[in-house]
Amino acid sequence: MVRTIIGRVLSSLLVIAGSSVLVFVIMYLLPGDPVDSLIDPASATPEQIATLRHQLGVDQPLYAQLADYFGKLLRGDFGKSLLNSEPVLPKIIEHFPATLALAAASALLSVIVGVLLGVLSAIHRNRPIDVIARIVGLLGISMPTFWSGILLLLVFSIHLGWLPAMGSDGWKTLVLPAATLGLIGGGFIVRMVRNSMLEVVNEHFIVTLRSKGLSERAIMYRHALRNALIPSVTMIGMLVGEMLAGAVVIETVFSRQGIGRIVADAIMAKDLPVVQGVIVFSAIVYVLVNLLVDISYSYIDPRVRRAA
Amino acid sequence: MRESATAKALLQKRKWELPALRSSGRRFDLSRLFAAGAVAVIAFIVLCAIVPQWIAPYPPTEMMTDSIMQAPSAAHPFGTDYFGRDVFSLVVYGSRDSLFIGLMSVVVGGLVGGTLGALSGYIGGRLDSVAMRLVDTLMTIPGILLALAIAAAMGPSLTNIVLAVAAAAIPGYARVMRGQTMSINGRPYITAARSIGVTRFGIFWRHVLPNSLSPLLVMSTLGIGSSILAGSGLSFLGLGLLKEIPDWGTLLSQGRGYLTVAWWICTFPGLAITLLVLAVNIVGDWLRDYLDPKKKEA
Amino acid sequence: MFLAIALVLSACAGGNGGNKSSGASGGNGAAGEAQSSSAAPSAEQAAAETPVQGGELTYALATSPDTLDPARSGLAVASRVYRSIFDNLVVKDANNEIKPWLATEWSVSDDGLTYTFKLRQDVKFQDGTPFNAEAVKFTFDRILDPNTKASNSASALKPYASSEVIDDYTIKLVLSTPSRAFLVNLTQTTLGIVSPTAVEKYGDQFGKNPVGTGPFKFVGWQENADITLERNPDYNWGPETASNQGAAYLDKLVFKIVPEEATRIGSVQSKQVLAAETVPPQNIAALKADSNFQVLQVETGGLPYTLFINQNKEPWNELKARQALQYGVDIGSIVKTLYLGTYEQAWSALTPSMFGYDASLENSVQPDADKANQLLDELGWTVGSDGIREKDGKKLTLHYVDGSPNREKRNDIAVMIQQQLKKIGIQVDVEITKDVATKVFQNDDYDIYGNSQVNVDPNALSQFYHTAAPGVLGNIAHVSDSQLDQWLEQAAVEKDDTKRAELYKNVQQFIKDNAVILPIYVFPYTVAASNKVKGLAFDSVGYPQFGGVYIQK
Amino acid sequence: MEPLLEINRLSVDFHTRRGPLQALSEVSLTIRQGETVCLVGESGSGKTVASKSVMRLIDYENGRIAGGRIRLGGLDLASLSQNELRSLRGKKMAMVFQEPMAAFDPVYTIGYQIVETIRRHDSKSKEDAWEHAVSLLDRVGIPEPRIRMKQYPGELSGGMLQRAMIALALSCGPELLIADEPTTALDVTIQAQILQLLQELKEEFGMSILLITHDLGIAAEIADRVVVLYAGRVAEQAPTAELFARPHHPYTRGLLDSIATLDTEKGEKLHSIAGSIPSLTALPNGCLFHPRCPLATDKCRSEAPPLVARGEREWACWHTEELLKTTKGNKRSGGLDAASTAVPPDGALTATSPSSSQELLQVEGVRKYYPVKGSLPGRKRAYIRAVDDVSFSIRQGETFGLVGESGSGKSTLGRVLLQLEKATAGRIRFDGRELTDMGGTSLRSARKDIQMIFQDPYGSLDPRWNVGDIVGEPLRVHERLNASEKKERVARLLESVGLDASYASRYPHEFSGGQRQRIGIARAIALNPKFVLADEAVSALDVSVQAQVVNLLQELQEKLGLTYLFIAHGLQIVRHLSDRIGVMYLGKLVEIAPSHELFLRPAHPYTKALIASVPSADLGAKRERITLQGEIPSPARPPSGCRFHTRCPLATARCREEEPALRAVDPEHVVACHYPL
Repeated sequence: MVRTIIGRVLSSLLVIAGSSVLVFVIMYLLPGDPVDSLIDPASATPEQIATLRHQLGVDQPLYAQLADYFGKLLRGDFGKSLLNSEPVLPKIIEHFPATLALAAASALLSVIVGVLLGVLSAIHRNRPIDVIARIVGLLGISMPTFWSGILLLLVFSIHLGWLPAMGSDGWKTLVLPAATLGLIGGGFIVRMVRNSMLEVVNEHFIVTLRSKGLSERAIMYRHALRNALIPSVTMIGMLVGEMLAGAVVIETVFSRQGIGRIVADAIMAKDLPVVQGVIVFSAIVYVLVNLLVDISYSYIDPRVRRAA
Repeated sequence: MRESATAKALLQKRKWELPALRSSGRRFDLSRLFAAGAVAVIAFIVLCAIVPQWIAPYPPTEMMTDSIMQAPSAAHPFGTDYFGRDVFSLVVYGSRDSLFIGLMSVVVGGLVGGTLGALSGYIGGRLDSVAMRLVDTLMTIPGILLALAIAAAMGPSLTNIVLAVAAAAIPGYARVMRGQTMSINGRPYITAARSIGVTRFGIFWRHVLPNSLSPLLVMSTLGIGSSILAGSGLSFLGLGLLKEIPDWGTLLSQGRGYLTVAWWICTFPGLAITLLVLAVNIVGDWLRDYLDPKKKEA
Repeated sequence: MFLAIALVLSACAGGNGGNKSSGASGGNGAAGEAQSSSAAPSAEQAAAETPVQGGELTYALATSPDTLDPARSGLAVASRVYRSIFDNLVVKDANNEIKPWLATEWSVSDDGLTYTFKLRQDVKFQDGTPFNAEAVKFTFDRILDPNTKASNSASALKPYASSEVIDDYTIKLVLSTPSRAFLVNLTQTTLGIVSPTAVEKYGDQFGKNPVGTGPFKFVGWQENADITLERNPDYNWGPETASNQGAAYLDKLVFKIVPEEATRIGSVQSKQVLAAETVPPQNIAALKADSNFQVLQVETGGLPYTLFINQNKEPWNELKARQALQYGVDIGSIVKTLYLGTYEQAWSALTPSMFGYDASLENSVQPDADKANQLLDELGWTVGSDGIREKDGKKLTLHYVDGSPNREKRNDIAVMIQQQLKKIGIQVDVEITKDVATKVFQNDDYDIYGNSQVNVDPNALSQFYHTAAPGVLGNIAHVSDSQLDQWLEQAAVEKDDTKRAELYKNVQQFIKDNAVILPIYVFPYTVAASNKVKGLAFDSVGYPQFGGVYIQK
Repeated sequence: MEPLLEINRLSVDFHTRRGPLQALSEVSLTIRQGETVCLVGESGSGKTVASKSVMRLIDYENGRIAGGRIRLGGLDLASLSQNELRSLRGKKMAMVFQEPMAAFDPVYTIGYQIVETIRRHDSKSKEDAWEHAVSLLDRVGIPEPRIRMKQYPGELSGGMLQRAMIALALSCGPELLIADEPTTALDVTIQAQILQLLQELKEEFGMSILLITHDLGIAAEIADRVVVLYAGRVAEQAPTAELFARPHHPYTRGLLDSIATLDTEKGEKLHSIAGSIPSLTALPNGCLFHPRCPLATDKCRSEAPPLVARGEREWACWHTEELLKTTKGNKRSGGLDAASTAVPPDGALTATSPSSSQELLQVEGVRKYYPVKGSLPGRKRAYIRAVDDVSFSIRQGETFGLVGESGSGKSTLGRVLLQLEKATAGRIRFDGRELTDMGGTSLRSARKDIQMIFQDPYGSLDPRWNVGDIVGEPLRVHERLNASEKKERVARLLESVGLDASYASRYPHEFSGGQRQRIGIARAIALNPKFVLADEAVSALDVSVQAQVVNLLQELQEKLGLTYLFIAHGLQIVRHLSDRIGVMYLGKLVEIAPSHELFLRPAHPYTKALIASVPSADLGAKRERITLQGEIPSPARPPSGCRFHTRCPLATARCREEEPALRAVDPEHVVACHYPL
């Protein structure tokens, strides 16, 4: 077990390094350069621009920048924003909680709704409830996030005035974004749980359970559900990815704080250190979560535990 | 669960013995009804994409500046937008690029990812571990960010958006294809082929590949939907297409500012996207069940 | 206030003209006279009533400031915030006259190269340190220092060379060349006076901890969420242009950052904030109609949104071709359609409020497809089978470059022009790019590109229309005419205002006659606010002045 | 004596998309207190359905009882509600399933699942229930029951799980125990243990057992009465002894004759029933068996025979009299040979006696080790020794049988011989050439002479290829043939394995197991190989079909002068086919001998035990059982010394330390044991 974990951690580090290099290169290839957003090329003289570029070090060749960046990174220095020489790491740490809250809330929402509907629709296959659940599930993954977000916003904060339209302070501001994002996650989970439930119900041991005289309720909720849910644990890892991605859009729609918005802005502004920082950071988070998921998985699922 | 080969064979036999055992029941199965509807929807949208001029009442770019933001009416079933363009016609014509984005990015992503996965799954060894690290790497970067970066890097042209979205989808395809290739590679008929003396490539090409494709197929179908969504996401973040005839994502994200004053401008493109994605997802699900040997008997 | 929306853009920082915060008090800029289009009281009325002390104003911004360091900021949204934190040496009033602020009096040497200022002695920075000549010298020299990474402030300060502290409260500023614009430029927010001690203390993080002498002091900045300022109780040195020279009425001033239009407007409508800036045209009507809200609009001075026709490119180097565009594009209907009557159509290279604006140009050009066609025919461009004109097998295409995102619906303008010009057989290839800087300023790869600039002095014209010195960007149309150059050079130094005005009128006339540009619209900075908000006024550049704001119970 | 279970003219339908499907029609049987009744039939006979109908589990599989009655101790099960049934299931009647691995919920401990059952039916405290469960596990012979209680199904071996399953079934002291193929998935030795256990428990708990099996041997072993099902109908039922002595139904007769018993002569054709059991979707008219029946007449084709009862017996056949006439005292007369597959007369076959000429395949000290996953590099690697130092040789034209329980390494050895896996050590010489140091092209061409027939007729054919391409693949690879030539060759191959040439255009899933296996064989012989490895080639097939395939293999060997390596766990078959047999245990070859010799005078205790565990349909000779204790240890940690000592009744200290070498007890017979019997 320990052995496997060590292995995973090592490869994870590799992965993280890899992703940051990748992003670095992509960002390096972005046309134009950060200076444009600092200074008005129409009025600035070439000299001004040149000096500025030099100060920012963006006139160095790729390998030089790369080396420099990783040198710093190893020392835990994520660098400073090109726009306002703000250190990146504190910036991320400042904004991450908001994103985390959003991700957590929506994950929770999607898990609760998803599992509930998934199970119901599997048990009542082809009954009305099943139809509803499946449609909800499909809608969840079929609507453009920003659209559903704005719709919710119009209804609940502008027309009904129940919830705040924007901000990231207090649970109230969390409701709408989480709901929007949860819709996606929920969609995935409904479908997944439904499918794995239907598979489990075909397993042989279900017959055994019936032959023991257990009630259908006991069979479904005590045995089938548990078997069906174990695989969905792995979904959590995937979900985190989804949520981080979703945050990019949602945080803009509901003008919440968060790393999603930072990185979106940074990409547009070619603020390389920030983009880098966020991606490396979210990569770490992603890898960490998945590592935890895998480990916990091997505890939840006796089969895996034995294999490990 | 591990099962002895004999056991497997016996299980097989049980299914053989009674096809009915796994049938989904006397109640009429809805997923077929769904699928039928979905296919119809897709068919219509494809029709729109191919011969919009047969369906659209107005040329999509015609600006009736004296009748802007008209609510839906007989003349303009979906109303008119802030240029005075007929929204219905726009949606009809817009289907083209939306479909294109959906399909092409799946094709590209599927090809690249699929090949990568298949090779690393079949050849294994160092190649495999390298490829998989690469995939893991891509995986850690939220797809939309990758797409965002790429789109930002290359500018919002149709091809670039396709590439951006495709790139984000590659890891998924690679993973699935790899897994599938590996499991197929373990099948007895592969051993059989080897025992006959078929070359490594021959086995890959004639046996492994053909048998590995169905999950990829399913995933691609579902992928069409997510690609279209990703595309519209890019439009929202200001990296969308800006062509004379806008795609649905662009229509939606541009119209969203008018939601309170002229809801129809973005609602109909939005519905179009949702409907299409819904449809491909349904077809995808159906396809999966249909191709899944476990559910075959159903 | 092109800046205003510049912000919208700056979110994506394509780095184009929009980022210029070279806002300075504009021509006969109606200081404080916000054209309140609802029953809401204008600044004057507000002054009449007795203001309420205390309270908190929440104000939704369309984008996030980059930094609150005047020297470094590139964005108008930043100015809009730190306008309340920093004061300038001088201020410009409604009649274009320069009035004292932190400086009580000043003199200019005859050669126009040295300016000597006497400073107020009762001013303290918000960190308690005293304001004095050293502080002024520090502020300006800091801008010259490359390590400051100064951006627009540098251009605003030109041609400042050095300064010399005569005594604690007297300072002499030395220019490298004379400039009519220098004194005016000293009113620009980017040249606000900063606290030396604070700068020492925070280094390059000063932008996150700004300290000045203004009516509000900085409290905190949650990125992408809000910026909080609080009342500076000691303040009593407001300029005469301000409705309230003393300490502000508000206890707290909170700027919320809400980029998404629907959300921003929604947050006002749902009363989550008291005011929101840059209201999109389509929402204005509804808000005006709603008695709970007021819509304030203030016109901004400078160069209107203008499409520059690139004279380096065939066939647009030919006058007739450019005139064909002039007649082919129905600007009136564009402005009407897109802005629903909330924006004014622009007629000249300058906005109406600018010094030297030539009102005679208004309605001087009317769309006329026949004329346009005729002109193109004369040039030998004949209509081809697909309705697009051709000449020697070459199609007549117009490469229209615009920045993204769709700030002030500028992309939509492109779309409409595309359709309009199609009618006269020109195929418009619209290219929307994030990276205007490279495309336009480096690669010169465009036939038409639109830009605007908020400015205070018609001298701004020289940047765009004077034959460009090698390496200097900005003359987007690549117009080059000795007569034009001469007029601009004279005007830059001309002491007599009437003469100066004449020169600028010639310039505008020339630009119109030679179809150098297509002026499109004049941008009004628009604020929607709850009726409870009183006394919201705007300075000569249209930056909101919060000192006089109070919230009615 | 009052019958416990009484099934009366039971008919069961299943609902499918294609409409209702009759799985059982008019099945009747009774089980008395303390009686063991065997329900015998091939796949598709509906025996599993019958068992599930008793439990009314079919209700959950869209099945319903279309007619007839099921009475259990006076209760009419057919009419009870699911709720009432639930209180009976597990209490009055309990069930043991075929696939122990799949029958337990993998995510709960064994203990939990047993306790769950007990507490469902008996109001016992958790503690009492737990203790009861422990005692049950102990009773069914599971060592360290308290530890097992806390383990998960995945952590136990198949045999252990099946015991646990039985414990579970017994947990509430049912009156009726239904066992559906309880031993099919298990090794012979384990099988024997389980059967013995069942019998003991029956006495002890005074229950009745309904045992479903396809193996007449098992039936003969433990049944009081046997019911033979065919395509959902009762063909015949009778007390075991009578049934085996004088079958009244040609099908029963066919089944009995199909079995290769331990004393059928090598080379002698096995009797076999032509064709295969019809699919429920396409049942023939009249007597369901007529298409395969040698005695079939027009009457059979038109009219279904009724079930006639006489005394203890029932049967459904128009021609029982003729059948009985053909049955003289001795069991096997040529009486039904008309039905057996087209084979040249025995005479020709006897020619294939082991021509002790030159050796075709020589195996020297072959080892195959698999590194244990996850062992840290640096530290001494752990290995699974699947094959450990095996040496033997196969002679031209002979059939060499290789037997052993699963885990003995026999299949691995097979794959290594064919170079499908590289040997860790040792040399393999084929026809004078070293296979072991061949590679790439030379190996590929060498494969022409070495072919393989696979165990799993479902998995070994590419589902997306049609039969023509599958059979033609070897030709495509090794011979340049144009389309028509190839077509021609394929057609001939198909015919030579008794398939219609027109099948070439069809796909594997359209065929029955036996037919698929024939396709596999056709592929194997396509290149006229010298040597064919048949790995469990028939173990997945039904008895009657098995016989067909075995005959086919012999016929081909005769025709093509093939040399076989026949790997199987079914001893009878191996015995029947092989000239010489090697017995493997834990990666070691423990005994090699000519087959009759091996079975008459096994020298190794393991061999002896294996033979003893084979249930025999031959009632005459009930062998004394020395069923082996325990199970085969893990090849990762093989026991010291003689690997068999842990289970060997005769093991001594020496066996524990010293590893016995193969030595000859007589020229043809070698054994690796310190104390050969």
